[in-house]
Amino acid sequence: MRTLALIGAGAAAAGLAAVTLVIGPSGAQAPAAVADSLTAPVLAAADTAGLPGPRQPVFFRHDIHAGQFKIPCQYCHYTVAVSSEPGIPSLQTCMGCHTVIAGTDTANRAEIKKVRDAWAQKQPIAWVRVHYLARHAHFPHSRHIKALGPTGCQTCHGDVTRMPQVYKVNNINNMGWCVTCHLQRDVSRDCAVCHY
Amino acid sequence: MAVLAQQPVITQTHADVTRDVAATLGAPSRGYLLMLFGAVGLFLVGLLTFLILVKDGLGHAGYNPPVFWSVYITTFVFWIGIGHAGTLISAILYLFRSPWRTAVYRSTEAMTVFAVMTAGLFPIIHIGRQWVFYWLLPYPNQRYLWPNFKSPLLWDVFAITTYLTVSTTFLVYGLIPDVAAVRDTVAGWRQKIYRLASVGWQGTDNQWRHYSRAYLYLAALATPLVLSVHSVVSWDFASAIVPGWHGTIFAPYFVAGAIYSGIGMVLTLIIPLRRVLKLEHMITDYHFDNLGKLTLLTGSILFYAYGMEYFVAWYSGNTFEQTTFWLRAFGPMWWAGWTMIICNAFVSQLLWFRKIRTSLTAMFVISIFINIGMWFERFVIIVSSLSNDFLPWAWDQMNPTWADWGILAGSFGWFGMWFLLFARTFPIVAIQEIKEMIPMPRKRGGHH
Amino acid sequence: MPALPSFGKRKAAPGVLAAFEHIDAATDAIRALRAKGHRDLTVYSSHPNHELEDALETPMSAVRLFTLIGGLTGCTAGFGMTIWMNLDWPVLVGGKPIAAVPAFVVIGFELTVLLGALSSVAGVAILSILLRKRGAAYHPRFSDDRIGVFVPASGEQARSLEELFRSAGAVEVTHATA
Amino acid sequence: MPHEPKPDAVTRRRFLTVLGASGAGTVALSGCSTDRVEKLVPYLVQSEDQVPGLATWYASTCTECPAGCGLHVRTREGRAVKLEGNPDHPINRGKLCSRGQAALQGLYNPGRVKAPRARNAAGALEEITWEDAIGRLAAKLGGAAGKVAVISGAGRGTLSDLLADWTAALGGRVVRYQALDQEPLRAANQALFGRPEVPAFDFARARFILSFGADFLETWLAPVENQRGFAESHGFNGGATAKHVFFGPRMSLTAMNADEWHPIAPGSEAALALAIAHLLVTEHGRSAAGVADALAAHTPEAAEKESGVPAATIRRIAREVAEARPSLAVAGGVSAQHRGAVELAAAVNLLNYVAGNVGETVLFGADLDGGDGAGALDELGRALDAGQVAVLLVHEANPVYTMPAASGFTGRFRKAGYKVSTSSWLDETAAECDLLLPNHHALERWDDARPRAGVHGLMQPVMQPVFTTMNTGDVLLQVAKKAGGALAKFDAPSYEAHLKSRWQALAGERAAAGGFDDFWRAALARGGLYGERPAAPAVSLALSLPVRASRPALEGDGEFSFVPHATSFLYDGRGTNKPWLLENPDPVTKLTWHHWVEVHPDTARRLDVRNGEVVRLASPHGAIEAPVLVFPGIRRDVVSVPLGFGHTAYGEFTTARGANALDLLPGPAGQPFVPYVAVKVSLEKTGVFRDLATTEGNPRQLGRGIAEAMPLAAAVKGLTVRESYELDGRPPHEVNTERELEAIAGWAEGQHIRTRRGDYARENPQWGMAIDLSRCTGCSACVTACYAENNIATVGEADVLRGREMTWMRLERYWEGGEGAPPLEARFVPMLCQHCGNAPCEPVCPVYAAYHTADGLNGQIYNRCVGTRYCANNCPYKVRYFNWYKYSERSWPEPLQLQLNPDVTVRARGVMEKCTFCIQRIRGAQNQARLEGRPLRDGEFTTACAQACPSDAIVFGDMNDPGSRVNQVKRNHRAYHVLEETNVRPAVTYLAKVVRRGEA
Repeated sequence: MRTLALIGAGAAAAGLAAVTLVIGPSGAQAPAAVADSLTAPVLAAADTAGLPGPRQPVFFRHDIHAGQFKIPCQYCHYTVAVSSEPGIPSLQTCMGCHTVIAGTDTANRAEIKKVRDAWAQKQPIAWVRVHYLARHAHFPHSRHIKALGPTGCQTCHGDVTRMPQVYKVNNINNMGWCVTCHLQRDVSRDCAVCHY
Repeated sequence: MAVLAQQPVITQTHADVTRDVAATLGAPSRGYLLMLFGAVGLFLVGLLTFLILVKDGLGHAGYNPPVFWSVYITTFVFWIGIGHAGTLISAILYLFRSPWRTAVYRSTEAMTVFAVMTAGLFPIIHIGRQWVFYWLLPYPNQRYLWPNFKSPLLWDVFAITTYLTVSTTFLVYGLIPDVAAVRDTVAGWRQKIYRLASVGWQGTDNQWRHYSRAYLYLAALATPLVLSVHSVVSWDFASAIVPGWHGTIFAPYFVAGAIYSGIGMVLTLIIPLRRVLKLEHMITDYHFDNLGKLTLLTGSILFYAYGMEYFVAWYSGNTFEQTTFWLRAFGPMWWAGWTMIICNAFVSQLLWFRKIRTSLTAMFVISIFINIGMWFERFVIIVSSLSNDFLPWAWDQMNPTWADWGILAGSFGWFGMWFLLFARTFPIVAIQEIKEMIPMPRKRGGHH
Repeated sequence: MPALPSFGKRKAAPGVLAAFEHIDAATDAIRALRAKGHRDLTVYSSHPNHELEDALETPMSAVRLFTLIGGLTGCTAGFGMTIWMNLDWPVLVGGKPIAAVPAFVVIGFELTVLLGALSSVAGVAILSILLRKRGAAYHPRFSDDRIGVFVPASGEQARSLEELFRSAGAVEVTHATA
Repeated sequence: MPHEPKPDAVTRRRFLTVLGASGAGTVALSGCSTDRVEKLVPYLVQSEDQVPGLATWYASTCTECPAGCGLHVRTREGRAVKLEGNPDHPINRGKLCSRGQAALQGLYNPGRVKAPRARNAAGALEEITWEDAIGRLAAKLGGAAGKVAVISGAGRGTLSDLLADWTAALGGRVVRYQALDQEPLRAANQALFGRPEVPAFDFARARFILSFGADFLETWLAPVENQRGFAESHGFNGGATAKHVFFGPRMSLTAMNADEWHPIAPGSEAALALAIAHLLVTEHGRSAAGVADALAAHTPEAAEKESGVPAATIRRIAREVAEARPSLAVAGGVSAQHRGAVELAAAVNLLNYVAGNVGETVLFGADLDGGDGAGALDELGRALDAGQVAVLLVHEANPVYTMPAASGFTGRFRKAGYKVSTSSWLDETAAECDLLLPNHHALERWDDARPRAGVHGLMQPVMQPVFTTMNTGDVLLQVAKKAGGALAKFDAPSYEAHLKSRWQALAGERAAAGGFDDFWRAALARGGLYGERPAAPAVSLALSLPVRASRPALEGDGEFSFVPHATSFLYDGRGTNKPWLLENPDPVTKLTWHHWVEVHPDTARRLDVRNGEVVRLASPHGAIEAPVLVFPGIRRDVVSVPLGFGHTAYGEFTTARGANALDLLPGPAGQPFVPYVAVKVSLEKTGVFRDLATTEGNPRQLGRGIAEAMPLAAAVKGLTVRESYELDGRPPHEVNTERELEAIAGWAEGQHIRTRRGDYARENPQWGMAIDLSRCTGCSACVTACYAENNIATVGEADVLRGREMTWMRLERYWEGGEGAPPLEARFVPMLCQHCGNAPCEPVCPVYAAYHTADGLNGQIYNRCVGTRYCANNCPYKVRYFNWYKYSERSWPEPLQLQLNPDVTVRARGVMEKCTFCIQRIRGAQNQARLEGRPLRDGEFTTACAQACPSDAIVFGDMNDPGSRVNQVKRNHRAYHVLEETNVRPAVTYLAKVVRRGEA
């Protein structure tokens, strides 16, 4: 049976009120390991041109966050296990750590500053979409995470932990690519599993 | 002429044949050019209509659900039907060694090829997303998807492409020796072209040996093909469950109709052509007499089929069939139903009289009736059956729009354009086969 | 004498080319030549002619083999493709069996005809055009109303052949030289 | 290939970006363009109750009519996308009518007032800021003490109370005006029982239902509640069922669901009611304390003279009423609201009293909501004439449209010094006003409703307002703050706070344990506070009016009595701005998008008018033109026109939609209600034709057994449809012979074995549906639900005329009888994709776009479809619909597209579409079950149509699950398949209707 939400205002906020300011979780929740940030290559925003994948408004380093600091994917992509959508972290989530962490070198300090400014101006960051699944194909992330495990993301998105800037590893719109996987795992390839 | 009417060709020498036929390839007359421009004009109308359909969707055409197929499929079947006379005359009559085919088979074959070419456009025109028509072809793709070979439409795809290829081959193959003959009569750049087209044909004993054999086999293969193609088209309907479509009689019924309509179109074409190209002494009323008989035969088969449809509807006791056929004759579309019966079943019966068969005017008029009647036959079968099928609540009548007429006109333009161009460029009468029928001169005189 | 389109290298062979107006004259000449042991005749005619074939005793064409093989290939391809494609990704439609062979008969038949026809034509192309005798002399009227006979020969032999042709009733005899 | 509606308008873009955050996207078209830069804009702060990609449900209350049904609102990424009934709510119990569901299209309606507006010097309404707007109103009020008036159509609730106090503080008065009010009923009860109230009517308990013109399944009181009850008592459940007899000149939807329809002369209802009461007393020994002599005169013979119903029939009906206890008689509704409406209501309640229904099925003390009636409006009119109104505020009412022009209300309205409207839409009244203060839509605001004693419904904002509107409650408070003075006492910081304070009082009364917060949260979760219906007080008869039964005279010397009717979709005309309600064919006439005038076939023949021929109706008060609909369900001497058309404002969808039937009518003229049946009209041809956009093909079944029915006798015996035919001595319609069936079965089995490959070899559910025609009333709520759930395009009048409507689920209405012997009877059958086991549409598709899924669905893969339309030709049920144009681009003008369901692909031009058994719901439930590692439970989800059906006629489930409800229903003896002889093995089973003709 459906669960009923209580506070209509809440929904309102969810809808468009990207303006209500609430102090997010304290930095304590963030992984503390700030130790050797030298392991990941130091790259300035300017370098991103040379990297594969679209250039993002903020040079967010998956290789540092997910790779070096081993922050689990679901810490930010919080709905991936429960919903068809992975969920893009709210700015609040970023600030959870970055109220405390200001960066270690000029390059990433500059980027983190962008985040803090955005938070100050209550302006969400408009990320450039990397993976765009054609809308006539329905892909419930939750079930795939359930089947492939919490690190199953890599099956489709590639080893993000090594990507300074995320790019498309597989053409997720190649139906054949999906079908191959379904065949290997002997799960249904009925058309109406994805197309409806 | 009546005296000579029993012979295939009026006696003349081989040299005359070459000369006369080559003469048809001379400079075009004004009348010819007018006809050609007319055809191109109509084609452009059709093209424009098609572009509009692609831009906005099929809504412009006169579809009123439950009538999901109407003028386009009608015209498709119409042209496929036209495309049957050619192969019938050139292949089947060849096997029967029927002497009268010789003079006319080249033109009918050409007509076949262009008619099928025209028909081939319609499956693309009529679908909702024309730009993905190729999904009907079994080509390997990244989706691992194949088309559905259980669908009569796939059968169509194969039947029509095969038919188009084979009849084109047949036409071109038959042309080679004649092109060679033309090559040897003309000079300059035209000779260069014909030389290439004649792929080194010399008429040596060895070439003739293989050529004639293969021609026989082609005829043998084309014969079942011509019968199969319209059967397959008829199964588009017969294998559906729509009352008025779902009949075992359909295959023979459609084939007969196809040949009937084909010959109708042959007459419509060669009667003027004969005059324009001055071929009176090769295409004589001996030919028209025989074409007339063939028309009478197929027309009578249709007559029988119409009667049989109604009989079966009544005899089956199937309420759906009965309603459909009752409405076909007395429903909102009675006019179409009766047009088809009069033009096909009744008009064809006039051909019992030799006088009519040998009167060009009469034959021409009748041929026009046949063309109209056969178009309406398909229209009636498709539209009136769909208009009132199983569920009364969903019944509705369709009413055609400019988009329907535009495409119809365009198809005639497209067909005419190709046929006219062909008639000017290639021998419209089979030189070498005519020669075959004229005994060669002998120094000792007499025939052996 | 117009040059014919040449496929590959082509050098004119020396020989005698006779043109006949009368069919019986031509057949007489051919019979006489064959009696004298001439085998590699090239006979031109504007259309196939039984009397010439009789005189030349031409053997049955090998084209039929092409037709047969083409047809069989088409038939197998037709059924093979349809059945395999249906089993490759089974999709249930209308409660029919996945591999519903009766529905595939049409495809099988059409491909039989298609490949059969195409291979026969290919056969003719190979046998009569690509493998044709090279170098025989030709005259445009052969495609019109004359029958031509060409015999490769030279010198004395050529003169005696001319005799033979003239006596048989050739309307014209020419000597082709290399 | 895909047609993304261009994100041009601002609101649209705002939504897209937010949706981007969820990645779900709003409009998912079948297509595969992926090369486009799309932005992902995350939330600044993640809200606690929204999970992108999952629906969030809120409880709320419907405000589309005074019934006050409970709602569950489905929201996705902060947009309301679907309305369903609240199962906890006592009135509608989880069901919802078409009008309620279409409220969404009111919310996203392009015709809404997007911001406050004021009339400028040029006389045009220009947008202003809220601050300015409130300032202006406050200023006006400053000088208008004692000269303020309010017309409010709002149901009772905190707001109406606030409005009353607020106005009182200004020395003004509030007129509570609702168009289709129950004034006559209230007045009659006052006269009969001394209780000026509308009682509750319990259709569920009634064993015999008499309706004297009351369209209780359409607009009368609470249609959804009535329909639930009606299905309970009248739907076949093994034993005896209630019989329903309808008296009225026109066959309304309610009459179509009657076992007997008596086309009586307009106005003669009272005579019949009294005659039956008379017989109950004289022949069936019902006590008649003090009424015997009042009834004495009203013999059946007298009634026959008045109504034309044979006395014998009246006697029979009286006997049947006497045998059935309790019974229920109801009267009223537009088509019976004539000058004698009060007497009629009195007569019928007298009948109820005599039959002993009062306290049984007629329950007083329920205190159903109602307005002050048109009389009060008239009074206000006089004040306006006298120039005693300086500021006139109109709230949730449209009197300029709903009062007959002849009443002269509009003229009086204009006399008000300063006219203010809070309407959310630019309707006729708003267009007359000087200041527009657009209210939030009910789904955007805090509010509550008190439709009847014990029922308190709550409304909460389920999303951000689409436009810059403001809750009228807040407007009142802010104006109070600004104006001060007498209004100073209204000092609540916001209307939300005010509302809470009121509910605190409620909590106090109920001594809610756990404090107010728990009470409040619980109330929000349940959608309100639902107390027990107060025990019906014993009422005693206090006959204070002469029992009259004379037919009221109709003005004018026209040939035809004019009997307008209100349709279940348009109600008083407030539905006319919603494409769903316009394209979803009217349940009775099956017409769409335009109005019509109903003429009996014989009359039409006599006057030589045909369908679509525009005629001119003229009464002493005015004239209108309308196209003729030849309609067998009406008396020969009566013509009928639907209300709700002929708007002069109210948004783009309402323009050019016929004429307003009220233009023919007089004003109340002293009576407390608008007399809808008051004139005779003349009918003359204009020679003009206007095609009727009908969805009806051939309304006769031609013996094809599509909508089957069997007599009660046969049903009680447990006979099958076929046996019942033989019982009737009628031949069964064509079906296969036993041997044929045998052969088919054997062959089919052989085929089936050879289909077990790949996914089809696995264990899968087999989805199926069962529809009980004895419960279906044809109300078409399922159709609207389908439109809402499946993003079905509305194609517009032009394409409906070409038969291109997209109703995945349609209600076919077949006529039975009529000509002579068997009386006219309507049969409804909901027709949707039957998901055949041997589907004819599947094998003909060249690209497998139509195919059979492993779980027994007839799948339609839009993005694979090339549009050959062969499947539609081969579908015997004709339930496949084709996108002839780019409907996806034109049928949701800004901002309607915000309603689209993100779980369902919007179909592109050139593809075929059809019912999918709500596959998105199936997949959703399967995903959830899999995440929770459990099997799917029967009934844990259902299709949109089944969910909406107010009579619970539709059951959906897994046919492979022996315990499933659908399986049980399918085993019913009344079960049959439509077009069974085609052997397509439908997954949809119908249960034959049960009819009670003549004697029962």
